[in-house]
Amino acid sequence: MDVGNHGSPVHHDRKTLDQVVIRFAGDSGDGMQITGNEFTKTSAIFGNDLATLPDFPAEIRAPAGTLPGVSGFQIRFAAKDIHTPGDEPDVLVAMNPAALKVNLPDIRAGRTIVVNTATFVDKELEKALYMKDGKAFNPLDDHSLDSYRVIRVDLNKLAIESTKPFGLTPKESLRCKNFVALGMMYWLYHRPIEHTEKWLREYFGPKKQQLADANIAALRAGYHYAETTDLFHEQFEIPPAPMRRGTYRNVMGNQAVGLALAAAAKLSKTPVFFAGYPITPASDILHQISRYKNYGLLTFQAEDEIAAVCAALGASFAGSIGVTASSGPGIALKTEAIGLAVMTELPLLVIDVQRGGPSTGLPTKTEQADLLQCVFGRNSEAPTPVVAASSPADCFARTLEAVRIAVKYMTPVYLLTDGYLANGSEPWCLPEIQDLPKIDVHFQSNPEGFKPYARDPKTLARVWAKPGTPGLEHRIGGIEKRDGTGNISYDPDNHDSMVRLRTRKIAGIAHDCTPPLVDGPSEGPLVVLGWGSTLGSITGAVESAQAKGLKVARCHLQQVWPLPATLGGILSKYERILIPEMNLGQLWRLVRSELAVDAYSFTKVQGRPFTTSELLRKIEEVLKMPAHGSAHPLESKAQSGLLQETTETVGG
Amino acid sequence: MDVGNHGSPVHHDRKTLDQVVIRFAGDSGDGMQITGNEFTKTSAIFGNDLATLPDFPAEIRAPAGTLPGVSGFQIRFAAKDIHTPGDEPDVLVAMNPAALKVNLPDIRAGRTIVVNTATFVDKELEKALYMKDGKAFNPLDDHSLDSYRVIRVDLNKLAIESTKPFGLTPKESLRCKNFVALGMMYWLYHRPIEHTEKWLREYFGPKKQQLADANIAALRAGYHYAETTDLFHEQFEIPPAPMRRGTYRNVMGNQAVGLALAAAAKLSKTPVFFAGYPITPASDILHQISRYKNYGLLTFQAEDEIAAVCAALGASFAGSIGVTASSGPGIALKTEAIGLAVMTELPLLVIDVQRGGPSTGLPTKTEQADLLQCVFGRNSEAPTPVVAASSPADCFARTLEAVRIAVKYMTPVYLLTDGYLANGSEPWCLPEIQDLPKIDVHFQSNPEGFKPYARDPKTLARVWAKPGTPGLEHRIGGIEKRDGTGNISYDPDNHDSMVRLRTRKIAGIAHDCTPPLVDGPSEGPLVVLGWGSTLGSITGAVESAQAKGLKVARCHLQQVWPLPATLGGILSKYERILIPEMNLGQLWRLVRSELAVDAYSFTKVQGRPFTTSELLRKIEEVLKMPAHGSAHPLESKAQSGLLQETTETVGG
Amino acid sequence: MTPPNATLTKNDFKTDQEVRWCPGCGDYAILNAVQSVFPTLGIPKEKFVVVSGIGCSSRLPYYVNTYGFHSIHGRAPAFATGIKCANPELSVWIGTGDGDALSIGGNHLIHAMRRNLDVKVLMFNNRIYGLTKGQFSPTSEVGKITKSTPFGVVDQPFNPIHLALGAGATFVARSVDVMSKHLTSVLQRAAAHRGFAFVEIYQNCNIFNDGAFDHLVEKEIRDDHLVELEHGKPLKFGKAKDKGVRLRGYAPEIVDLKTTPTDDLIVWDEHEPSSALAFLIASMPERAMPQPIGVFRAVDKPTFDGELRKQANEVTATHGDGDLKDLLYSGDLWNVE
Amino acid sequence: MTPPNATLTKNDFKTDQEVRWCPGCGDYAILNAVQSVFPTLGIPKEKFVVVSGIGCSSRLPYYVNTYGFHSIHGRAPAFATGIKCANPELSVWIGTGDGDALSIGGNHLIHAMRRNLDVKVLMFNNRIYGLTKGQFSPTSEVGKITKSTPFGVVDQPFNPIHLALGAGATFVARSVDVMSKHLTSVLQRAAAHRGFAFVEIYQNCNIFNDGAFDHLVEKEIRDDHLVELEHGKPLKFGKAKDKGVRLRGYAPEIVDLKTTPTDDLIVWDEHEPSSALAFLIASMPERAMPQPIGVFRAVDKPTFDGELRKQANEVTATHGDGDLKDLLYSGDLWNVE
Ligand SMILES: Cc1ncc(C[n+]2csc(CCOP(=O)(O)OP(=O)(O)O)c2C)c(N)n1
Ligand SMILES: Cc1ncc(C[n+]2csc(CCOP(=O)(O)OP(=O)(O)O)c2C)c(N)n1
Ligand code: SF4
Ligand code: SF4
Ligand SMILES: [Mg+2]
Ligand SMILES: [Mg+2]
Repeated sequence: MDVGNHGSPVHHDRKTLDQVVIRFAGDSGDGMQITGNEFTKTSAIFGNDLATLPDFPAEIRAPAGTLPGVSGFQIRFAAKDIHTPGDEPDVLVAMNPAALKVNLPDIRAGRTIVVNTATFVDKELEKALYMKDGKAFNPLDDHSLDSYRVIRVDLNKLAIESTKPFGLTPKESLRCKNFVALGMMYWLYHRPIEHTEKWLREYFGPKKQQLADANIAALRAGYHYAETTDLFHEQFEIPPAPMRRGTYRNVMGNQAVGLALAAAAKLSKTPVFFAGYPITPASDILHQISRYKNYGLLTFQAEDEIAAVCAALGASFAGSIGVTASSGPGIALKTEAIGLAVMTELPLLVIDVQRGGPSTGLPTKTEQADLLQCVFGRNSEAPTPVVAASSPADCFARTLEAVRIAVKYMTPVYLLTDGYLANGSEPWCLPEIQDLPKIDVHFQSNPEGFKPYARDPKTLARVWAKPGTPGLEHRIGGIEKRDGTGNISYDPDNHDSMVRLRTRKIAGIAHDCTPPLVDGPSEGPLVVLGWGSTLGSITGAVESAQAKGLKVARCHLQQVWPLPATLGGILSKYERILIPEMNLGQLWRLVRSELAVDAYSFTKVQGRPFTTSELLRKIEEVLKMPAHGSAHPLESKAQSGLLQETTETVGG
Repeated sequence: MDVGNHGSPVHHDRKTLDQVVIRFAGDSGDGMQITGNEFTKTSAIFGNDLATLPDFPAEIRAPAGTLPGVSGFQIRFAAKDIHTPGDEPDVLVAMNPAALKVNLPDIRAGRTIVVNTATFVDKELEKALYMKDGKAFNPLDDHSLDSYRVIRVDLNKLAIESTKPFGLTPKESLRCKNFVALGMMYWLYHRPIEHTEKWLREYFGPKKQQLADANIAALRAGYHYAETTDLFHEQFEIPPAPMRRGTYRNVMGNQAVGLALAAAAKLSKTPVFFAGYPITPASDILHQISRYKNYGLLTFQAEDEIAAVCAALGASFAGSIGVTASSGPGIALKTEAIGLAVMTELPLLVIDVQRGGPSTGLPTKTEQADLLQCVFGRNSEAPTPVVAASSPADCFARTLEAVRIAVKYMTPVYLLTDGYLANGSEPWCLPEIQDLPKIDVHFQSNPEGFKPYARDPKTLARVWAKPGTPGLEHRIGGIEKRDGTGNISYDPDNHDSMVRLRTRKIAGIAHDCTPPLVDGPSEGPLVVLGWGSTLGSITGAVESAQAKGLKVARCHLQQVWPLPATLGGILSKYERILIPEMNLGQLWRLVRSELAVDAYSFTKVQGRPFTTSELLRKIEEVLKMPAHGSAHPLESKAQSGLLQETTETVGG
Repeated sequence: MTPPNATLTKNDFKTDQEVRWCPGCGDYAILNAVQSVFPTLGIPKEKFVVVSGIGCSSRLPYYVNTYGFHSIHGRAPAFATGIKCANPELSVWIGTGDGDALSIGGNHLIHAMRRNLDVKVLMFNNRIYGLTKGQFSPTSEVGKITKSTPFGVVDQPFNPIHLALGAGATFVARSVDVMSKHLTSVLQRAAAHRGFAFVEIYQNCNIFNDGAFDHLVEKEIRDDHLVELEHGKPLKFGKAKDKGVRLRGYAPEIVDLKTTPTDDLIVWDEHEPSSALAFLIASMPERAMPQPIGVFRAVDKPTFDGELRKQANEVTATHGDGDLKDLLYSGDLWNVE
Repeated sequence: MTPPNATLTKNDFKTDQEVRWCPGCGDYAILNAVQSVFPTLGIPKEKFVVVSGIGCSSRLPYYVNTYGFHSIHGRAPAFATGIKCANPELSVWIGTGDGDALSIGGNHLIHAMRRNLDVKVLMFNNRIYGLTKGQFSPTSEVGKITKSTPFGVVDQPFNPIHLALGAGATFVARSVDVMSKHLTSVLQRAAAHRGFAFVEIYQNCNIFNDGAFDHLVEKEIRDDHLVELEHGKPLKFGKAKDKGVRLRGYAPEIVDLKTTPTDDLIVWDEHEPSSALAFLIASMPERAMPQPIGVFRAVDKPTFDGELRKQANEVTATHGDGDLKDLLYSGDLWNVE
């Protein structure tokens, strides 16, 4: 892990820090995601705790150099336990003017900005709308950045010169400039570069070795340039974080879901049939698991979302574990079929990787606004449990838990993740295979006295009898059924009793689910209640509050619907409840209606996570509010750059 | 209105009653709906107040004579103001054994049952499962009906004999037997028969005059048979009800919706484009309005529900009022497109004629379980108002109101009705045309300073600019937009502000909507809060309770979402709130979460309305419960024949 | 597969559920054909699955005593895809209507066709929506008065055979509810086909569209209005087989063999790789020319479910049965002691 | 209609929105063709509507300065139906992709085709999902490695021309992004057609499926791999037009006119009522035989929107403009005094 082999002509202090946030930003074509990923992996292997936040441009490919074309990747790495990718970057690497313009509002005075001077030319400045009186101006020249530490480097030149030996075209050479920047950051934070070197060699393979060599040369050039010139004056060290013993890998949320699906097939000894239709940000799950054909996992890219969910449910009928995944608009299309899954009482996993909405909305941004769609968005009384993942690595455990519930209770189950979890990453302490949860699947085989709607008296789950089994021939469908026989029944009393039975079956899961994560004082003036991907921000804010001596607890749901049976009791111990959500108060509504408790809603619908500091401010504010008080979601929102809600009115 | 021309050989007492409930029941092929409708029209014209409840077999045509094939029609007609079709029939007309078996549980001892003896033969008894030890038995012979007044008539014989002169086939003759029964009922309740005679002549037309004549003969035969034989011992009179001055017609809910859509086109001077896909019980709206092609109303039967809603929204974009209608499963399919309507801020009316669910459920039965689907069933934050009709005639006013909101606020609006309203009927005091509400539609025409997302400062509605208008060319779509210009915007703060703006726009309707119907003491120990088709049952029960001296008020929502601004204030005046619903407590959930008030939920999901008496019992019960108390929907349900929820368990 | 169970009979495929179609409905005959054919296929009873959407026709599963899934409107092919892919040993049959298959379900149908999913589709075409009581369907004729078209249908209908050929179906056939021998043999042919089999069945809805096919299938006129496609045989029709169909340029024409004996009648080749000729004879206008029944097309192609499995098997053969630990513990790992 | 505005130019149809396709994408050329054709049609600018679903191709409306609706994935034909029926004076164009039109949107497309709705569909076929970054589409070849098929596609693709013909489209054509003159003329032909016009456009996605059509459309080889359909002309191709296509039995075959001069080449008739021949030449296998471009079919049929209006007008003519009072006050009325 030493980079000493690269010599060290200039002497630098090496300060120890306990955490750093870097944001790489550039054009979509600049390779920022790869750059960020490499820094992440290297820091992970180095032993830091970390969290990342990629930020893609929307689905469409914007023209190079423009503001909508900017792609970003933020990583926070630390010598301590951390929970979010950080509120504000310590270093911004801006590959072009557009990247500078888009990201500057997030950078506090005094922080470091590395700019690629080669791109601060009129043509690029114009595209980034650095324009005054119809003419381009250069923000590097007008003192507007004086409050920052601006490091100017001609990355283009370094890339071209360092890759000369490898016979690349000028375009290919220029493509290496992100590795120059990465090399500089490796030096600045004293990271080993050999992991990235190894990865580059693997990535390009023997056929494109000269590309690997060129990128490696660029990487080293950046490293040495930082070292030999006095670019940064100082060097930093972020020691490994004290982490739980074990073997680690870095994992993104979608990846963890995919791994869990393979695990589910193995653990349940039952094939998994995944049917999906591509949609951002869920598609990567399909991409990944389509490689797992030797894990008892088949994938089917259907003609649309409806076909996908129906095929998955058909597969469940046939004895596989049917799984489908999508994002909001696609989930909306699946709801009729999910109602059929409720009626036929077959297992089905529906993964909703939430994104900004409504409608097409902000497809590449994150949000947690599909909760009520999942809880209530089907015709008639069609109760369905909802499990939610709270961190990229947690997606693994939640997926297994959702499958467990689906097969144990013979029910469709929603798993909620979101764009932030899907593409964000964190170190994952790999579980021992033998410690993974059991997933018991029992197929009926005895024809004697067989009834397709006979139930387990405890779970109320019906039996699972798969086609091909002699003597269990039976017919199911979407019309109301007589309990037991499963025959069609139009009897009013039977209907009433079946509607309630299905509801009680799902309500029962409240007693057989992952309990909320509770942390901090078990009673007191305030508990922050959350669900899903806000866990990191909430934990960060609560810990900061505690560090300030405030008596604040945290309660985080992993099972969102039905609400865990213990939740009412937990909440009753606190004088105030604060519910921060990246929606307009959806959990707030459920908690109010189910538990009849008052709560302060705090909402932010900006397509990006809460910052620790805005949550901390809110915690302090709510502590001063009346006990057992309440704030409606529309009344209370996270502040943003734009304080006023502007409304363009007609005329005038 | 006198039937004296038919002579009156036997003398009968004629008792005056203030109300009667008759149920006609027979096989689907027996014409029970026609029979009921004729009795209804005649009673309406006679001046009674009335309410009807048809009860069809499920969509599939069951074999003749079987229990699932039974079709029923209940009518309650009265000399006073009534609200429901009645809890228990005074007279059951059972055309065959199956009809007797299915309906007997609803008939109280001492009531009258008219049976068609010709059908109580082994073959028919078997089909009705009147079987003991593998052999058919006749319930007319075993004293099991001793507690009822059973009137035995060979309707077949009367039909055949009376129609002899007209040269019908035996099958055709037999088809007239329902009119024999109708004639008997006309005599019994002293109704004029000439309306039905007139209708028969119109219905069959000059080409089939002999069929008209035959049916008229059968009708008269029934009338005279009742009069000359001493079948009923007595005759009854139900005087006209004191009703509001005006011109009346009888109207079914679906019909009223259809009429309102034609009215909407006229009142708004804007074409209505209706796109639908057939589904029970919504199809009749399409059937009816497809005749209104000369009212500025076009109809399009699309290839599916998604195409229907998209075509309707396309038409709205093009400057028509887009309307679509369906029932639960079809509405589920439309939700993605409704989200687009929210984002593009175009008017759209979505009519949901609710039916029993989940999934295909009980397609011909009623339920009010789509409320939460309408309020929350879309991806992300996609606020949409919900208007609900409370009686068949009210469907007219509610439809107009929903259109008014849609065009005023440039938003999709749900109109909720249900199977009970759709097919049930009541007398409708026709409005004067000049008293109908104004529906103001304003199309932008001035290109100067035109911005597609400029807003009315009060309603927050955006402008409506239709294709074809020079100078207003613009592009809209489902991606988040910058307010004002409507251009695509990925700006986080703009997104937050637009999400809230759309929500505030809809929230504003709380101040500009039909207020709840409030009735009874304006404060006190109990208010019964309802919405939709439960109005009749609730009114009946509340009036009975008041008659018993109980201090009970009634509050009924016509605008369900957003909750009317005044609701919180109204409810706060009562010590207890009781919310009866034909679902598992959906309004209860909304009221709890929005207003943070406690309420007793009372639920019945049997595919049929509450009876007045079960509601009255509940009112009495709740009055004894703690003030400001609460009961969860799963804890409190309407009682039914089947008191226990049975669960078939595995094995054993 | 389990060895064929020689003792199966028609009765084995009857359920205890009362059949709930209108008396006189053509669906009874189709059910009868299905129950007659299933026991002859050498497939054990428990290996059948009958899938359907919603409609009168879609009640089929309830009446066939094997596994059945009465799903939601239009989606049967999607459910069948999941079922067949999850367990390729099953013999999967779809019962559907002209509305279920071609209106709301059109997309799933054409995609299952192009993929060549190995399922058999029986489309009961009564040119009406029966279950919802009489609206026009995508096969209803222009001008037809129905519940939803009091002034007549303005939509041009689909030609279901054209649509199937256009979507690439590998087996395309047509039969008639009342021609039970023909129907039975077509179902047998469909069963024997490895791949997607589409069978359009003219079916009379005697309640909402009574006699829709009388002009073609009434006993007395049938021979003149239907022409049977038989592999390797010339296209002849008429009671005395005295009329034939040949090509004039690119258009089919009828020849009266009594007056114009000819040897250039179209000789039917259901294995013809191109569907063009099948397409052509399926365009012969109703009433003016005889309507073909029988097998329009039967060609061999890899099946979707087969290829999906094959790929999975190949991957497993190459990479070995996946090991969970290897999978989880992959990528860049590091240890914390 | 407003009188044609003679002064419209290409620039009038450019919007102020930055075009956000990848540099080098074939979509630019198509946009260019659209912007060139629109001003020549004699239609005022405000009477155009461009509708789309979701996909790279579906960004089209944002770049054409007229009315535009960027709707939801696959549903453009349904929106277009509402728009065109609500206002038949509008010239309605759909921009869509192979995924948007044929995968999720297949059903709406074939129904709009069968109804003969008067709209023009430009289907950008790049044989890939571009916007979602590279999954296979229903036109991708078997075996193709994509994001979602690391071991190769197992689905058989659609032949879009076959599907359109099978669904009864009245105008079916094909062109190529890089052949701007041809493309422009095909768009002009589509615009002139009264009824549904389907234009498949081979489009290069240089990011996720670069060169998908190179084997057909590269400048040097184009003449040998494409055959242009021209009404009334024999099917000839090759740089020197020295190769032709004729029928051998029911199968098309290539003749080398240098060695085998012949006068029995297929002479193209786009008005042929049956689509069978169009179907046949659309089946010519890629690489082995030339791919037809140009107009496969252009036949006259009543349009859906036209018939819908006509019916409404007839009803109004017969029954008079509806009076609201008459309508409400109909049926059995009674008075309460
Ligand atoms: C989502 C949905 N939309 C609509 C319906 C109502 N529906 C049931 S069957 C049917 C059409 C049936 O027609 P077809 O498939 O031809 O069957 P048939 O009854 O004629 O055999 C319709 C519209 C439904 N059940 N679900
Ligand atoms: C309901 C829904 N499902 C899925 C998506 C994701 N999606 C957007 S475009 C697209 C496919 C685009 O392919 P194509 O139509 O060929 O367009 P191209 O980008 O290739 O031009 C998909 C799957 C979506 N936006 N909405
Ligand atoms: S409605 Fe028609 S198709 Fe349906 S069961 Fe009756 S006759 Fe058959
Ligand atoms: S991804 Fe492909 S189709 Fe989409 S803009 Fe880029 S090159 Fe064009
Ligand atoms: Mg049908
Ligand atoms: Mg594409």
